[in-house]
Amino acid sequence: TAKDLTILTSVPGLNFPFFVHMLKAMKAEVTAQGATPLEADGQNNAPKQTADVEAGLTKGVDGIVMSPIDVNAMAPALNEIADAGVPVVTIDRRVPTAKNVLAHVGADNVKGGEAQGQWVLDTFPNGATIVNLQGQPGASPAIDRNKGLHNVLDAHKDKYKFAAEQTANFARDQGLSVTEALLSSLPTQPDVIVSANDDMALGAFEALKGRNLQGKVKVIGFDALPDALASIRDGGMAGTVEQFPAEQSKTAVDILMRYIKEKKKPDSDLVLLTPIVLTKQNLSKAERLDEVK
Amino acid sequence: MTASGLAGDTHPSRPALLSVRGVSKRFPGVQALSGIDLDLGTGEVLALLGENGAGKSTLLKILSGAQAADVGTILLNGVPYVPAQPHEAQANGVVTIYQEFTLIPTLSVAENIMIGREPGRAGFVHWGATFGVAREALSRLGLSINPRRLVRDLSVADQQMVEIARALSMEARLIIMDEPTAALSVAEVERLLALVRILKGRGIGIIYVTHRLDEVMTVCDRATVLRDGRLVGSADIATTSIDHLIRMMVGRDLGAMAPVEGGSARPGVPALRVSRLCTRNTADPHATTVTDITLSVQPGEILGIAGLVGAGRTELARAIFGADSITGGQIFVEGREVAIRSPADAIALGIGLVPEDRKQQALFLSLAIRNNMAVTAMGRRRAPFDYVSDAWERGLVREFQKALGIRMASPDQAIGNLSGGNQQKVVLARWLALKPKILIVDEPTRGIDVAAKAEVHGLLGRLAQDGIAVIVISSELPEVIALADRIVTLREGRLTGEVARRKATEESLMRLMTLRTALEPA
Amino acid sequence: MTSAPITQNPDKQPFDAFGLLARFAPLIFLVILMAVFATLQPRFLSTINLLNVLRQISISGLLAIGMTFVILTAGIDLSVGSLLAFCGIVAAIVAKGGAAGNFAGGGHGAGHGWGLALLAAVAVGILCGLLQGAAITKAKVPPFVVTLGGMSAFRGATLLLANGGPISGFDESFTFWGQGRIGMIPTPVVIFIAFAVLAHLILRYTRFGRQVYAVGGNAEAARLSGLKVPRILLSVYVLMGFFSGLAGFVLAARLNSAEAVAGIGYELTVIASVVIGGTSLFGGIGTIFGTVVGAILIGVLLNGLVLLNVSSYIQQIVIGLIIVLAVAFDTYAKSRRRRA
Amino acid sequence: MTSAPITQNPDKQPFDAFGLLARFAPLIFLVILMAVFATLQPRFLSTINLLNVLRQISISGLLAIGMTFVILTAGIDLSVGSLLAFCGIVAAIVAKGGAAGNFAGGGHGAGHGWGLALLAAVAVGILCGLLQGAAITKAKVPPFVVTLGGMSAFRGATLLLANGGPISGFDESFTFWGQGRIGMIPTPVVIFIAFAVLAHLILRYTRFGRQVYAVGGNAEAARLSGLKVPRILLSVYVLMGFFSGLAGFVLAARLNSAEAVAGIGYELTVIASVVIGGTSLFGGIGTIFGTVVGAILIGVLLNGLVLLNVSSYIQQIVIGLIIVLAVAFDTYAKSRRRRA
Ligand SMILES: Nc1ncnc2c1ncn2[C@@H]1O[C@H](COP(=O)(O)OP(=O)(O)OP(=O)(O)O)[C@@H](O)[C@H]1O
Ligand SMILES: Nc1ncnc2c1ncn2[C@@H]1O[C@H](COP(=O)(O)OP(=O)(O)OP(=O)(O)O)[C@@H](O)[C@H]1O
Ligand SMILES: [Mg+2]
Ligand SMILES: [Mg+2]
Repeated sequence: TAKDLTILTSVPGLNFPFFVHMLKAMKAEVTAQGATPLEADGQNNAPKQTADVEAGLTKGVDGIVMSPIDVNAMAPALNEIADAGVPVVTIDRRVPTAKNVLAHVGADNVKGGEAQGQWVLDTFPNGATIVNLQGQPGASPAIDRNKGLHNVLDAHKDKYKFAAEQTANFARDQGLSVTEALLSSLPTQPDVIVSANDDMALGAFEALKGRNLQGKVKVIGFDALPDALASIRDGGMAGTVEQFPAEQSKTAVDILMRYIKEKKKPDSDLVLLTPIVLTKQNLSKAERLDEVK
Repeated sequence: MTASGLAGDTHPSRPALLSVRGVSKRFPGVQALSGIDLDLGTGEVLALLGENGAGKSTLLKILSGAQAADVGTILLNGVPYVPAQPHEAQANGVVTIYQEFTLIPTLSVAENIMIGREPGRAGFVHWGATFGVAREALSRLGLSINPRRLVRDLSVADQQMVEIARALSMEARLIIMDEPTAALSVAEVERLLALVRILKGRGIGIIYVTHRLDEVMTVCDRATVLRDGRLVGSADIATTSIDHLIRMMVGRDLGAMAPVEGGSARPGVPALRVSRLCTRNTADPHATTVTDITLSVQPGEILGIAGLVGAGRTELARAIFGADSITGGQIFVEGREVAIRSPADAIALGIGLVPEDRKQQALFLSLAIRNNMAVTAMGRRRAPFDYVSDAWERGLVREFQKALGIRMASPDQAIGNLSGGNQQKVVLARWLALKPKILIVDEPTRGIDVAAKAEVHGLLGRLAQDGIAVIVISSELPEVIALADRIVTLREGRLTGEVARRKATEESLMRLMTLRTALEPA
Repeated sequence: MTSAPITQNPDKQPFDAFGLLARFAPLIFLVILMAVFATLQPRFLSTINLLNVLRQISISGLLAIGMTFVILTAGIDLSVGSLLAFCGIVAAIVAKGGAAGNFAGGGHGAGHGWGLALLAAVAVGILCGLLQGAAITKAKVPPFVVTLGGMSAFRGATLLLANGGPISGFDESFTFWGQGRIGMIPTPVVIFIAFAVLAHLILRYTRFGRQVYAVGGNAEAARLSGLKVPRILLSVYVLMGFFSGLAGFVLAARLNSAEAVAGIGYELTVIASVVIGGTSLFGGIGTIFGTVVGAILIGVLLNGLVLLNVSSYIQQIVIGLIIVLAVAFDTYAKSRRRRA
Repeated sequence: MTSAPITQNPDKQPFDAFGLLARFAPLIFLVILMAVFATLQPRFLSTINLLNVLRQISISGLLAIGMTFVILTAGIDLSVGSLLAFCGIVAAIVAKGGAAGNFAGGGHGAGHGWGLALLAAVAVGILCGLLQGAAITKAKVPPFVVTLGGMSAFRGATLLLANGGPISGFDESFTFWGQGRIGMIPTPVVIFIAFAVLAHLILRYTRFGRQVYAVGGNAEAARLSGLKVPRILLSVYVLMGFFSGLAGFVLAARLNSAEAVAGIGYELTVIASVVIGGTSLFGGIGTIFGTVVGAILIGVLLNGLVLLNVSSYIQQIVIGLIIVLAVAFDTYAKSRRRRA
């Protein structure tokens, strides 16, 4: 009777292609398991995502898979879910204080940032000047990815210098314009541009192309979007960070459905996928390679 | 100057209330006032006279705290008086009726009357008392306006009466009235003047600005005349004449409202004919509507429309012009039935309308004089890419500046900086520039000085001689009588009579305007 | 006709169906919308869901009350979202005893009670409102520009203060103001309704309220009528600051967390509530009642479409269309009345 | 005194320093700001950087040109960001021959040239502008509400059309319009300047332009002067749609990618450019020249602060303050002139 089951699938905001992909994967898995997805877009706004959860509970959903906008701000909503006795699995960002979360499936953003930092160490063993394109100020992925990057590179402050750290608000057009401004103002060219998402990285790469610096300045992004994969394949961007969002989604839905149908708790309430840096060499590990034409 | 009193002397029997010394005010390009002295005693009514742009309103605004003088001193009851804002003037008992309305259109009549001093306790308004006091203030003026109505739904005349009611209901020592009667008709003017006499009896000082000199002769004690921002002189009313006042204002003799060498109706098809026209009031279902109006105007004829405030004259004009929709009847232009759905349609048929409410319905306050004047005529101009040049606009302004005596610094000046009368002339020019076949003017000389009024009258006469059909709506009966070849009267939206020019007297018109039974349409 | 014209017969007016329709058009539209949702999804009308909707709108609703005052004066305040975040962070810092004592579950040693936190949030809100009001009335910079600047500046200040991250984990006496209930009614709803009633009374029955309408109806006429226009304008922005502070506090309590990125994009939602409720952006016309209806309408829309499982892309299309439709209905009803 | 009063001496006016200051206040402020940046960071004044600034503002600048027309009529358009994204996606789909032929590097088999893509983008923009204009003029819904609805609805439609993801990888004849140069001037800058000049000529020297001012100055007086107010309003929103379409195309060309999430938040930047340039939100006052200066001011601010490597939190504070300061300077200069 999985037919009658409804699962709330909630993501922080569909204005980021990353979550579009994640939601698609959740819905596909829910449908594949014979249940009905109830999709919700948090529109980057914690009260809105809370409202979505409440609407889902009103509707009487049987389970919830959600990627919380903010781990702290979504705690009360998770408590409401707990009070209603509905099982929930979280993805991507973990809410440590929440009771009754069946499991968390994720690839930590801090870990992803650290992977970027490690890649810089490996690629430039003799040190490098770095431009850091940060995400939207105050947004938790922006904070975490930045933190990861600094965790690694701050240990080698003598060799690795941040020539500039500027936000481009996760947006491609701002990635482009901020990079343009930096390229014309920095006394020396940077060796590498580390970007907190692929959109900004792709924008930065267009700026490099405009000044014939492609290849001379390396660009690494985050999220492994198809556009970025294509760019890497064609010798554009140097790399990106893969967090396996579809894998996360599938696993999360799987855990939830197994619990609902068979009352079987997962072996572990924490499933962590290790984010990896994708480059031209290991591009085949990319989850969304098939979307690249 | 041959003024019968020295400028600035006060009637010996009256204690001094206000004393102005050496007040000057400059605007960019204009010295609006230079070195004005003025005195006013308690219980005195002082007429402040002058042509359009002479500086009357500017002086009054300085007294009311709306604008600051550049130099000069003012004493009120012997104490220096420098109001920085209107509320300070009011706190000193100086109350002003401004030339341009200062009502809040979105609030009720009662709130407008009581604004800032609503009865109540602890900041809470006592609504019952507010409406009561307001109704009382209105009825003292003999008005039956519902105090709950929104001001924006009132006719211009009613709005003016609300302004007056507000001022008269305040605790005042000095009341300043800037053209309070410009939008009123005979009956309201009478009531206002009666009230002025009562206030005077209570020892309140009044400064009274008007272009209607007969009013000056009936209520004022003294007149002070300004010209180009300077004091020309003063005169005791008891010992002066209208002609003398005019001479002081314009510096030459001027025949009082002489009949215009007008119009001779040309035979043949009427330029405009309306048959059984009906309208419904769009803003207020309870207000008068126009019912079953049939009339016609020949080319070259000036048709006057007389009526009391709220008789529906404005409604009729707006309906013909397509500004409001009609609910019945037909309109014929040069014998052809036409469908007029918008002012644009009317203009295309050669009809023009000078509306009565200058500020709301005619002026583009943010734009220059030349833009304001050219707004209709540019529709007729044919040029590649619809090119409109500044030079062409300025030329237009210069053409009418002379013809109408418009006083301004430059055609590029914002129209909001012109004096009220000069604004009205610009609006008139806008329509003259279009050379219409039928021109409807609603209160065409509202706020226009005597000299210019004569010019406007002459102009309308010449238009008629050129074969244009002119419809004149005016609350000043002498004006209608002087201008029109034929006069129709309205009451409560219905035609009540028709008089040929030579037979019309103010009395006969008044009788028709207040007539109870409507005439059957011809 | 020989009867006196109706104008002569003031006060008493006949029953006016179109007048009622015009007056309550937004409410009627809301009822219709709710009926549609209820038909398609019966759970929509459950008490718990309706209370949820009210709780969801209570934060932006508080802002909308303040915004009604602002817009009635023909002003606007784009900074509400940023100011809300700023005040929320301030409340959190006071409650936790410093930004350093960050993140969930931190020790409460140096922290203060919710009372002081609320006070601090509201005080900061009022101060910021005062600043913006002064720029508007003294430097005569248009409200749109001042509050656009404020929107950016307050957000920057918030991020600086919070050092980017959120501050979470308050004690229960604090979170009660966002998560608790009084009787069966959620606390934020109680706060929202109480302030809505109060604001209604102020606007309708006090001299200050009437002056707000007067200034919005025609500022120059109000000045010439002897009103102290700058003081009234200033008060309105101070009031908006107060509501931003209060809303920031309640939001922090509700989420048990104050975030530097809270309230982004709120300005449009809040202004939309006010405008859908029939308040004119050109000032002088509008009511708190309308604003409350407008806020509920937006809340109902968001909630109902999720309940109906409408895809989120289509949701955005539907929301856009219904907002326009609601106001078109209002306009139509009012024009019918004119014509009647 | 027998000398003719000054009023009788029209046209010719003495040299008026305060008049000039008032007229060019935003420009003067811009020059001061640039001088400050140039002192702190000499590279700021390099040709390449200045061209960068111009290129960065060219997209929002195109929107600001259209927005100037809209605001001059006392209207507003909040939907520009969404519409820009919509038109960009449309252009991309046409260029790539279908949304299915998604993503980078795809075969161009079924695609069309940039000409058809541009045509499609502009046509869609005009159509959407027409729709919004019709809702404003026929249904008499206020522009704020209509375009707020449009903002939501067009975004939903864009996401639906693009199915969430971006469409990238155009051929060079397409990207030329965003990335190329004509002489040494980047193509988007050439487009922006060309349309700014054209719009200036239209507003300043054609009947339509003057009618726009008249309608914004006093809509009722305009109607009574025989202007076809609804038609003029409609044209203005159609024009805005045209510019949204054009800007969407140029942005896609510039990024070599059309994204469904492009242009979020643009409405405020664009309106800010117009208002900083001295255009009144109440209509009737403003120029294209002012708008261009306003757009450049914002661009210079963003660029300069990045060059100075100011932390992003402080950047937001500085930007907010400078926007207010710029307009305060303008207001002050104008009031000086009045007093002179
Ligand atoms: N705000 C202003 N800016 C510039 N010039 C002004 C301003 N106000 C008035 N003026 C000018 O000052 C002069 C005097 O104007 P004022 O309004 O006092 O005339 P007035 O005597 O009241 O005329 P009217 O009889 O037409 O009302 C006029 O030339 C007018 O153009
Ligand atoms: N713009 C308007 N909106 C609403 N009601 C109006 C408007 N203009 C006039 N009225 C109402 O319509 C009725 C007819 O007024 P109208 O202005 O036509 O009379 P009138 O004869 O021109 O008198 P006057 O102009 O001197 O007031 C009045 O009761 C008035 O209150
Ligand atoms: Mg005057
Ligand atoms: Mg009239």
